[in-house]
Amino acid sequence: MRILEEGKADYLKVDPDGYRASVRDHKPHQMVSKLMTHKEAVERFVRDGDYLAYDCNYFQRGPSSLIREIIRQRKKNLWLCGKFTYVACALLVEAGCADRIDIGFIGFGPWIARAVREKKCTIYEYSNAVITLRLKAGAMGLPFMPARSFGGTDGFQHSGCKIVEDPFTGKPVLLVPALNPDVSIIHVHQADEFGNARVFGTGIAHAECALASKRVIVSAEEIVATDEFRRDPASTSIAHFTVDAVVHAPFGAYPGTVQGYYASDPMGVIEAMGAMFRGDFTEYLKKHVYSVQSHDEYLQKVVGTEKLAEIRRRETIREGYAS
Amino acid sequence: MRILEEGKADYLKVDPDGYRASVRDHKPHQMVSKLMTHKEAVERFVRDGDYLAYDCNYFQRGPSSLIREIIRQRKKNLWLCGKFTYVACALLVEAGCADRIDIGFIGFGPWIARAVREKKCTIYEYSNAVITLRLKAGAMGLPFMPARSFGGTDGFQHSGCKIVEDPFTGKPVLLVPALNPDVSIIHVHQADEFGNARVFGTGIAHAECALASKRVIVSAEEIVATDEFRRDPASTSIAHFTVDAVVHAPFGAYPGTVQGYYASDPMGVIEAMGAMFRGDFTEYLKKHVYSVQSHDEYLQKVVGTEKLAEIRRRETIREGYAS
Amino acid sequence: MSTPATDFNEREFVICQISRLVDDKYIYWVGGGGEPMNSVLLAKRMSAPNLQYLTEDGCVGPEARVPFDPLMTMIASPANYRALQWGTMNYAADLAQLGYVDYGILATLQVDRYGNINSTVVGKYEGGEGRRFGGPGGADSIAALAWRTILVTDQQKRKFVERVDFISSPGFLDGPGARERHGLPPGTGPWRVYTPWAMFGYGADCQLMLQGIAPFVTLEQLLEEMSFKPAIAPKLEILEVPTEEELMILRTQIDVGGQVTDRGRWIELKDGKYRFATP
Amino acid sequence: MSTPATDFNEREFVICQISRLVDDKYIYWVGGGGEPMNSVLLAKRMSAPNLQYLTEDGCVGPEARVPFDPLMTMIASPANYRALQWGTMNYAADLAQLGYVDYGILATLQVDRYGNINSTVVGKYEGGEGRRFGGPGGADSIAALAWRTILVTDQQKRKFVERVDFISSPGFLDGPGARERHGLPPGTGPWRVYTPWAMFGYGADCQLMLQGIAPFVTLEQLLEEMSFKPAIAPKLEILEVPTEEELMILRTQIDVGGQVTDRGRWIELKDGKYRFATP
Repeated sequence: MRILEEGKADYLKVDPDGYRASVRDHKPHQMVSKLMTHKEAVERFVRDGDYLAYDCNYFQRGPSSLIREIIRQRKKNLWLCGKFTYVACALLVEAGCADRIDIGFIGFGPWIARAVREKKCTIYEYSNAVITLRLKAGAMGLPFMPARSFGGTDGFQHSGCKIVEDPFTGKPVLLVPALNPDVSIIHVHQADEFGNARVFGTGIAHAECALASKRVIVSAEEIVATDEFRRDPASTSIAHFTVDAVVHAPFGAYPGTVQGYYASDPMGVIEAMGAMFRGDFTEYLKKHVYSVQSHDEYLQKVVGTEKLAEIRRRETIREGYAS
Repeated sequence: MRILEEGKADYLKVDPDGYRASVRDHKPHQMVSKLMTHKEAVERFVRDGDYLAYDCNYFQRGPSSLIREIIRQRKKNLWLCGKFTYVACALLVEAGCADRIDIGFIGFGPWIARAVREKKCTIYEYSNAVITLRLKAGAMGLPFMPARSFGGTDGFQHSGCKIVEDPFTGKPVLLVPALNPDVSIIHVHQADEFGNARVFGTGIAHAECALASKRVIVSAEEIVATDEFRRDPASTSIAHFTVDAVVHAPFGAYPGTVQGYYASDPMGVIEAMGAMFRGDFTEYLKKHVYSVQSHDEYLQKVVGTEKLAEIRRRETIREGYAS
Repeated sequence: MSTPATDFNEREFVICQISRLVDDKYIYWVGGGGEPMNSVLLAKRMSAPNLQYLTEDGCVGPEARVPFDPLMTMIASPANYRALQWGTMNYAADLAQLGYVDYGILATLQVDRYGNINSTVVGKYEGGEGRRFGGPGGADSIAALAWRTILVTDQQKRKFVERVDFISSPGFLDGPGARERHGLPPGTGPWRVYTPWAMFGYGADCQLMLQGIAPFVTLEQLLEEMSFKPAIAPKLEILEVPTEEELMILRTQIDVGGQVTDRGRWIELKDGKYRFATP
Repeated sequence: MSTPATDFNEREFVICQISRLVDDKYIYWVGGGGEPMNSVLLAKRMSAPNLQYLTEDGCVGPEARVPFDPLMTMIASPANYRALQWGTMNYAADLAQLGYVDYGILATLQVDRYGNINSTVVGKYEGGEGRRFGGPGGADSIAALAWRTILVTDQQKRKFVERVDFISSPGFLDGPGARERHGLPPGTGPWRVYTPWAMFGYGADCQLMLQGIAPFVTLEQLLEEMSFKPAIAPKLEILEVPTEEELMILRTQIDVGGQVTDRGRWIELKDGKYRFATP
């Protein structure tokens, strides 16, 4: 099984044995309540220098309120998992929180471009599917996973992937290194106090993020009783023992949508995209992050109850988004 | 990435490119009706010499009526995927249908033992999880998948697995060869005429079997409208394009249970287990297979409406088994 | 109903071209938004009511409720409405890896002679000096795994180049056999490239071949907007303009806010000929 | 409530031993049926009401409705009742591979000095000459991946051997470091072996060490039912007999039909001593 070709970039160290030990020693195997505020969850479980994965993005059932809290707490030197995302990476880089990004797809904008030129930010290249496959390998406790894509691209050269001779077919096959983030933040429809959680509708890699990450913060639109999970166990997307913190975050994905619960706020989306394209989030951060102390205060003072009522009203499709 | 150790047994050839071509050329990508009888489905899609996977088993939401039909049609030289199963392999070997078995767990009994001694049946060794992981690799279009189990066992020596030096960590890691069965038979709670299908409750590898197999027969307790799937797309376990035939098979898992629909028939279970332990299915086959022409006739003449009503009545738990 | 339109713009033109290829016998993986998504949404309302398409969030065969809010082409209830199955990203990639995706439809920034796709950087990659874009996203998987890839891009010299500055998603790389040497499945690759002015296929040498041209441009105009001269099919097809019905559906149901189509130049029928409208 | 019982059988004895180890702080993966399943079902009703166990069909934390119909320990509604999550077999294996399974509980046919497990063949493998059994099933994954494995087997010479005829599921293989050399995760392996007569642990040499003995057998009797002489702990523990409450729950709620416990010899308290009942 010869190695035929290797990407030349750094990647988060592959260490399934270390990850296992961390699961044994640090994950809350017992059912204990993990309800806490945004502030406490981010203080306790997001650390400077962490590899951070957020599932979905700032506009589509993403943990937007947790992203704002991370910025508010001025976390530093994060390494971001930039899959399927528009503005969140740019926000975190511009706010001084992140300096490395694994890229599947992100909204780049002039600010990150400048940070890269000034060597304040390093980029590693993947695709959305290669990154989620890396998370899948991490979520299965494996060191790597084969894939039939990504070979032959220039991105490959700037990645941690390898092409080897498949010992079963003799043909070249690509291997992606497993990814076990230090911390994942995931926004869900419902959770109980222990961290059992439900996502309704399509998604990116919420289950993989929860299983693959050393620490997991779940923010939830609704906190429900554990009995709700027990009466429909097939709908449990994330099991409690993978989760470290549960944050009640109604409208946590704002300005984005949570399918079946509320629509996106198109003006809020355009405001954020516009700031990214201009390469200047100064005003945006001031208004949407620094002007308030908490997500609750943000909803009250910045977004306003009228807007919240409006986006809830605009979401008219309910089918499929309940248990 | 050196190969450190290799199992010495035959295994179904690993050929992801060939499988892709078969998906392109033979799978019904279009939505077309596939409703047919047990007889037609088995005639058209189970062929002598096939590698056959059945999901679950004769007692637990398994395709028992399809297994009986395969025996009735006296298929030959099947290679069985013997994971998580009690009597089905023994039935198929004793009926003269199968001569090779990949073993995770099967009810062995004296008959298979004799067939092995007489070289009429060849056994290859795996574990339940290794076989379902092989199916998972097959269901992802990959040639292999790493695993952290099975190394160091004597089974490994009689398998198609390999241990290689992991190119990411330098440590030994096991690789399982992907499994793409020629045909899978899967029993589900609900299907539409196109093959979209739902399994409620826990399972073994129904989704993997459907995705990994060249031909797929789904038998379903209920045939429902496609609109049922469209109003709750999260509950779709199997997508139509993976499926070749849909067979309406109420009580298709008898004498086994279908969770939420009917309980097992303990006397039917014990009758089959007893025959297996004795190593003589002659009477069993005569009564339960050869005495009738079809599953409908079997339910009417052999099982009887009273028994069917009884096992339905005995299944008192409904929670979680509906969409 | 199928009256040729007399006024339309470039983007509407290309969306209608692609839309007409779409057939409900096949399974499509459609890139995020823009022309690819609009093409299939239009096809579903025109010729392919049972259309089965897949998006990156693992949504199989939705009956999307249009129009969409900005960017809400995935993980949003109108885009995912009445699907046959809801999955996640790894599921979409698995289906493509298994060979279930007959056609992939993608928009791109820059394409080259071999159909290689650049959505990463225009200019130099090293040091961040070039103009940087968002990366391959889902396009790499589509381009690697769909049996046939349909690309849509602009007809501009800097977007149609001899060699892309960065291969984000694979075309034929550097020619026959190259995809397989890098582990990609055989039998896959670029199939068509559409621009608002033209349609290209590929020769046996894996290089772009001009096969069709819009009635409102000349071959000379077209070649001026390419950095290299492609092979030209012996019989060059004149592409048919949108019909009134296509445009009505596109404008009133799908791209109502003009999010996708507002950027193109306008074409009009004047004196029996299609030409760019004078502003 | 915790009155020591005066009449019980060997299997009830061993089920109660294992049951008392179970703690709802940890996650367990429980083998198919028999003693392992009965142990956790009993524990959930005695000391560990929030017990979280996992079965091979991906069932997480059920509140099983007992008693079960024959063989219906998985993929059956009473066994899967009110679980926290329903998955499938690969999900169960993933959780174990990730290190979530603190303890695995398994029954086996034959075990050796290093805790290796045989559920494949007694006698010669080649040519099918030995007596053949069903294979490892889920036990291989549990034995390979759980941090600590608790085994239960019979106390019989042919089941307790120097070297198993076939390693179906790994113990310590041939000693320290062997598991890791074959790709198994470090820090895992056999932890306890229970029989109806005794409890064994492991020394630093990865070999079985007798740690506890039932009050109704002597050390001599015990060693006669082993093919090799194990190390013996300096202080040999006398295992406590079942309590009346444990037996009542086991007999009236869990193993009502005696499916699991009907095979053992009976023990009675006579003249202040526990001994095998004379039939």
